[in-house]
Amino acid sequence: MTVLAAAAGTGTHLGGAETVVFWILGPIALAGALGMVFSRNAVHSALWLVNTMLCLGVFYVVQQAPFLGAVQIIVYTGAIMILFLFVLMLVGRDSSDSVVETLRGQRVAATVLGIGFAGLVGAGIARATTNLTVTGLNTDQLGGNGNINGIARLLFTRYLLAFEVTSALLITAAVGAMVLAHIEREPGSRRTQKELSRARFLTDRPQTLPGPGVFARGNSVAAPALLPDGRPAEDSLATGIEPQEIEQMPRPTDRAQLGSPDDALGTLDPARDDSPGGRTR
Amino acid sequence: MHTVPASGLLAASWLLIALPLAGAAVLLLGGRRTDRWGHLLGVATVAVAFVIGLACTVQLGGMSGSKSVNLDLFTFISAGTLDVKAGLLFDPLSAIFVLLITGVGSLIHIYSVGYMADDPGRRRFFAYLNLFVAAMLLLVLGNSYVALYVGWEGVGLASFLLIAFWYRRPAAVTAAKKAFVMNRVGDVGLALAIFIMFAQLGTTSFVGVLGSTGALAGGVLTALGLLLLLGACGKSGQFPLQAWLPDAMEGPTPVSALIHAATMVTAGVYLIARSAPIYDHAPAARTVVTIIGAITLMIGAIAGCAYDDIKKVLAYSTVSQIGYMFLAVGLGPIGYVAGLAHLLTHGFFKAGLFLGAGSVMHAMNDSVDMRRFGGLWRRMPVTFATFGLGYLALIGFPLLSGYWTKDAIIEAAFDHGGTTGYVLGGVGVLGAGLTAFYMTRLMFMTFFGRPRWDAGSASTPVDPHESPGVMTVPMIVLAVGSVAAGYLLTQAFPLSAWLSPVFGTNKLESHVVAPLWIGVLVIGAMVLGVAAAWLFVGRREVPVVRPARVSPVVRAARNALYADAINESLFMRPGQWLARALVFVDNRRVDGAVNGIAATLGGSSARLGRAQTGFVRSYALGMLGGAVVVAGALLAVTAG
Amino acid sequence: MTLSWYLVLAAVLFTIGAVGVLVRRNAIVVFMCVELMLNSVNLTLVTFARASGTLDGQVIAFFVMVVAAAEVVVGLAIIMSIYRTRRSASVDDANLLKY
Amino acid sequence: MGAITAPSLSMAALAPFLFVFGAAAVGVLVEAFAPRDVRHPVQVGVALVGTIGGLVSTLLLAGRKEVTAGGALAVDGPALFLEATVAGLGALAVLLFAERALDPARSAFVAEAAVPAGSPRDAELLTSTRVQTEVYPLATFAIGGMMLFTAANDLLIMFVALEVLSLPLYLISGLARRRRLLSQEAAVKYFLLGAFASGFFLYGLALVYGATGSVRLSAVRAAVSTGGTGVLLVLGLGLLVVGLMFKASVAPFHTWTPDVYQGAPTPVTAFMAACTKVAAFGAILRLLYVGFGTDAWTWRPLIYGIAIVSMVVGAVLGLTQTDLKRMLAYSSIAHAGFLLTGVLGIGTGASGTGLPATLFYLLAYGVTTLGAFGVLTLVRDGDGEATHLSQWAGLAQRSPLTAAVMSLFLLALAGIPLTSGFTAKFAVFRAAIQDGAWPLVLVALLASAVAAFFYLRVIVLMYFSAPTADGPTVGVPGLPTTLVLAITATATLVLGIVPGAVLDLARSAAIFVG
Repeated sequence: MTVLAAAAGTGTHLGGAETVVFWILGPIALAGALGMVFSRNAVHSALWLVNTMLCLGVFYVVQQAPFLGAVQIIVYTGAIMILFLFVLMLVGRDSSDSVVETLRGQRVAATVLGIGFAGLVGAGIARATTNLTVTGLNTDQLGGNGNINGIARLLFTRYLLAFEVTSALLITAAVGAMVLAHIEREPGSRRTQKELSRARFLTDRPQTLPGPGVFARGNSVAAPALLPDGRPAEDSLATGIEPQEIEQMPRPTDRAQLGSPDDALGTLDPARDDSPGGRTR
Repeated sequence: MHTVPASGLLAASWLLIALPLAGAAVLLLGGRRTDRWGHLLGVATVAVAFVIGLACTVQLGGMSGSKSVNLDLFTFISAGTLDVKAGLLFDPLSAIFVLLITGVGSLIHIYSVGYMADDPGRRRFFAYLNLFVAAMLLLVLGNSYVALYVGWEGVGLASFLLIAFWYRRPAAVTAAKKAFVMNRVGDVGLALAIFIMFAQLGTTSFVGVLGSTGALAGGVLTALGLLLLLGACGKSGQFPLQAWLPDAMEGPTPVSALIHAATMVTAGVYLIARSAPIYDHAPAARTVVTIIGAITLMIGAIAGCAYDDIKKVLAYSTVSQIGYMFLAVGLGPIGYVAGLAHLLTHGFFKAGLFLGAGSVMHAMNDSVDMRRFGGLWRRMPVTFATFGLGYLALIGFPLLSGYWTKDAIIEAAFDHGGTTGYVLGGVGVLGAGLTAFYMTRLMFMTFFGRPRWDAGSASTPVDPHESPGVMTVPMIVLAVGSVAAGYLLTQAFPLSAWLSPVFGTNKLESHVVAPLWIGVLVIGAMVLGVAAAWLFVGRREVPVVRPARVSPVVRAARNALYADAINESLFMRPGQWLARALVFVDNRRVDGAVNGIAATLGGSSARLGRAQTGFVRSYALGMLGGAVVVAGALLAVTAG
Repeated sequence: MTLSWYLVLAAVLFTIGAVGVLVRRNAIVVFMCVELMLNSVNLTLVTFARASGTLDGQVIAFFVMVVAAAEVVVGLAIIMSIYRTRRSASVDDANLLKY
Repeated sequence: MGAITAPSLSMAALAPFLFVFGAAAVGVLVEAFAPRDVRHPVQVGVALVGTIGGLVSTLLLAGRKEVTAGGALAVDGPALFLEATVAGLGALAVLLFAERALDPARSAFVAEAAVPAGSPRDAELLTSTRVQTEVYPLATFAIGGMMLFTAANDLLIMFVALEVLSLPLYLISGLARRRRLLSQEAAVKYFLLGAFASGFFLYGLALVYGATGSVRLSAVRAAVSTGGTGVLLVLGLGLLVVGLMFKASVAPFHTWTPDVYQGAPTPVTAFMAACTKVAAFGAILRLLYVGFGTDAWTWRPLIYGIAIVSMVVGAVLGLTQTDLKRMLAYSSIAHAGFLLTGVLGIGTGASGTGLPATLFYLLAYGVTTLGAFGVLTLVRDGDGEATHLSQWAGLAQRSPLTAAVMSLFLLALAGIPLTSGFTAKFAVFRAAIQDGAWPLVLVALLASAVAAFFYLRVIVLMYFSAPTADGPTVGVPGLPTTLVLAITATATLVLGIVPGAVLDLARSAAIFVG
């Protein structure tokens, strides 16, 4: 830490090393942000955002906030963004936005306002801080024993109340997620393991059910698995979720299809494959 | 202004408001249980209020010293400099209004028992009427502008409810909305005036405001005067906010009589008379009052000539007569008493006229078209007699009420002096002539001539008949009032003496034009008006008997074609054009303005509403736009 | 180079996030754009903490992360619940309430 | 390094929060451990104990002036007044939540939020007696957040409180039992826009921190009074205002309001309309008066402008609404504008009467609007609440009492004398006039004249229209709703006829501690 703290310059101008780091990572962060906005695929967006967040994490470390940098990378990028990805996968990876903007003038207006906002705020901040002197955090402020102790000290003194109240927030989040996701069974409706296996072996299909999305183009829980011949496997559907009509992706037409799974598994194009037995061609 | 605390019966003057209010509450909350006796309760509360008011007035008359009795009820708002005490002020000015409201109110309540006998909503009707009386009493009894405003809004609300009473008629609902909107425009003026008083003086009590008018700058006083005038114009149907009043005749006729003739529309006159000290210091505002009064007077009188709807004619007549009152109170000290006296007598005869009109409508299956009347005097002698007396009083027939009070106003107008005085006086005389014309026309079309009504349908045959006693008795009482009130108020028990504690005594020693001449002038105008009406309306209906000896002029005039040609070219055409133009302006421009505003608001509402697209992204766009504007505005403010 | 470059970068990132909210239709991506806005705020806070030599900015940034985490949980739960009903994560499809 | 010395926490000053947050935490435990059939009554009881305890302890604190919790929490007149208002209104809202007699489905809240709307299981659960009882702890958390929002002496606390009050609201606005699709849509919209707005708030916080090196309002005040408002501070102020105006549903940041008010379960709408408004204005007042009060001329033109926009948008757009909930939402936007006229009456050196007037207005408006939405829950047809205007035609003939109570609330919202609305409007307009803002008051009067029109339209419809044959029924409310309506109607009248005591209270409360 102390090395980093020392590396960060004080005064108006910053050290050369930091300048290099900024001019390398700054554009990358910017590219990540733009990539997030412009990717049609939501998963790509998430990954672009991860990219930006990682850059920001480095910036934190450079700017005398090693703890925050670590939290940014471990918690923000590592945990929160993975949560996003989970949900994206749940919703369906291929739910990409259409390129056509349906609201008239929305993009133009958004761009104009964005430029206006960035112009006003960015220019205002730039003007107000061009001669900003960097005081820098001294060892004492860092708590003597480093950044973490300093933050902890503030957390339990000056920001104690905020810290305590945050607990309400976390409880709310937990309760909220449970309310919206947890289906409570009627008491007594839950069958025992024994009853369940007995019931299963009484059916024609004692083996496990196929998972959703197996061999399918979509991998959402709502997408049924496809049998090798392309029919949806009815018993692969999750309970409690309405089955989703998967929109078939257009068949790839360029060379990427060679050797792609479709060659082995047959086509999904119903025009060419309407007999249940297999390929017509 | 010096007030004394209330004592004796005056300490119970809050009962005046509480009684009708309680009546309204019982009737509204009691529901159908009160259907059988509700109307009687309604009548009783107002009648008792009248008795109390009378007793209070007698006590006030007997008091020596200050005649302004203050009764503090409770502290309405008290927070720092904001101090509003709810209280009543009983002084000679409010006393006469109390008597008018409760007196005429009682009569109209009694009349309504008969008039609304067959209406399933009679209980509701009486509840609203009681509510109105309570609000109106609060308006004239409150001891501060805020209390007045409370009553002001209350009468507006009650009037709205009553105009829309027959809510199944679209016209009634439209009229109610129109009345409400135009009243609100006026109310904005009154509210602003009250806020200015607060900002400048920290109080709105009459004692506080009127006692310290000298401390205010001239500009503020003029602004106050004009804003109060705006409020008064809205409530009293004065130019340019007069258009709602004729439309308000869609309500039941007793409502027209009580609210839109005798009481509520005079609230504007009360407001200006009450604020006399403000206008004393704001001559510009005062001049505007007279101008408004004069303009309205003419508009009302001319438009009154053009309608065939009996209630609309009476409504325009009301507009015109209130124009007289505004003219009078705008003249300053010399006019106050004249204006208020006319207000009182007008309350009598106009209420009587409306009740008479209601009686006619009652007889004619609710028709209001005078072209379908005719010859009714034979069928409805009592109505005819009372209506006739009211008519004579209104046109200023010598020695009847209108004669005394209207003369006084015209006299005061001439006494104003200078060119202005002559112009105002001239307008007054002209108005008197027009009044005589349109009222005579109304009389001829309704009561004389040959019956013109249809047979009606089999189930509801038109069979004009006299109204029941419960309706005719109030009409008779009002007719007596129409005959006698003028003499009593100007000669026997002069109102000027009674009101002198409020307005002081203004005895003019010399007149610009001798009263005698004014009397002659007014009577002359009246006779001309009646004659013209006879010539153009009355004559056609009566069988023309050609006398042996006539002058060439008359002979020419009697030649039907010739006369018609002359009539049309010289009198009727221009008259009709003028009237039509005015009615057009009234209906199109003023209504147009109101409708236009409504349409603009509705249109912009719908258009703006499209921005609420339901798309989150549009909303976010709006927020980002707002943020840019906020940031930009703040930066601009600090930079600039 | 001066410290204001960090701040300008943060402002630009914030704006990109805000514009992203306006142009993207997938509710989850919209929400990610909001996260980008919060991240740029954190960069601003950390930079100001360094400039002023107070640790408060870092503590506040820490709080922002905690709050953002809670918000993410609630937000994703809400988006999921509407997704399960509508089979669509597009914000434009949530368009029954308007005018 | 030395040991940490914990900051002094005045437990007495924190008592209201302990009550409310404690009740919320207990509620979560009840959810985990209590058997299902007793959960509903127990949750209602816990929530009521918490909110009423909060109210009582706030009232007991009256007159206290201090800054505690290391300077993060202000205990002063405005904070206590608004905390008590929020707690009281919150208790009433909890009562509305608890109503089970009206709907044949037994509650306004969904039985199982996790079951997708429209699925067979959902239809099965529609008439179940089960209720997602988590709404009570969630609402209690929101109430705690709102109370904290008004007492935050520190922008960070303000932000955390903002989130504490918002997150539960996002959740519970999506939990309607009927028309779940609309309800969920409302939740998504509210959430996305709310997160967007809190991003702005946070950026503003960062910029203020950058300008002053602290987020304490006292430090901001010191910086503003010594150095004036620099560019960073101005931008920070602007962005903070954006975030707060969003919560207060002031135009142009109002767009979520109609949609969310319409979609959310009506008791929740009542809760949001009443309590969120109070809390948001509490924060606005504190930010502007305490933080930036010494440089009022910076923000006055801005507030002036958005007050006008808000009043006009609310009044004009309300005219063409055909849904009562939406209409009341636009009314809420217009009222936000009226409230801002009161905020403007800061006077020189904060000597104006704007603060007490605004406090009083918030109380009066909260009570009235809560009552109005409460009445909406009574009128129902087969598909839940009948909120379309045409369904209210001739209501007075079906249920005179309901129509009368609704008329009272509408008249109060329109500002007709002898109702609380008149007194409140009077107070704020007067404050603005005294500060020379008479053009604003003129606009406000015109806007209220326009707005009066749409309130009156409902009254006309109720009294002067023939009821439709297949019109809605007016449910007989159970004890909770009856209690709420009785209290709110009485308060609306009392605050209109004898408001003196409460105005005095507001005036004596109207002193901020730095």
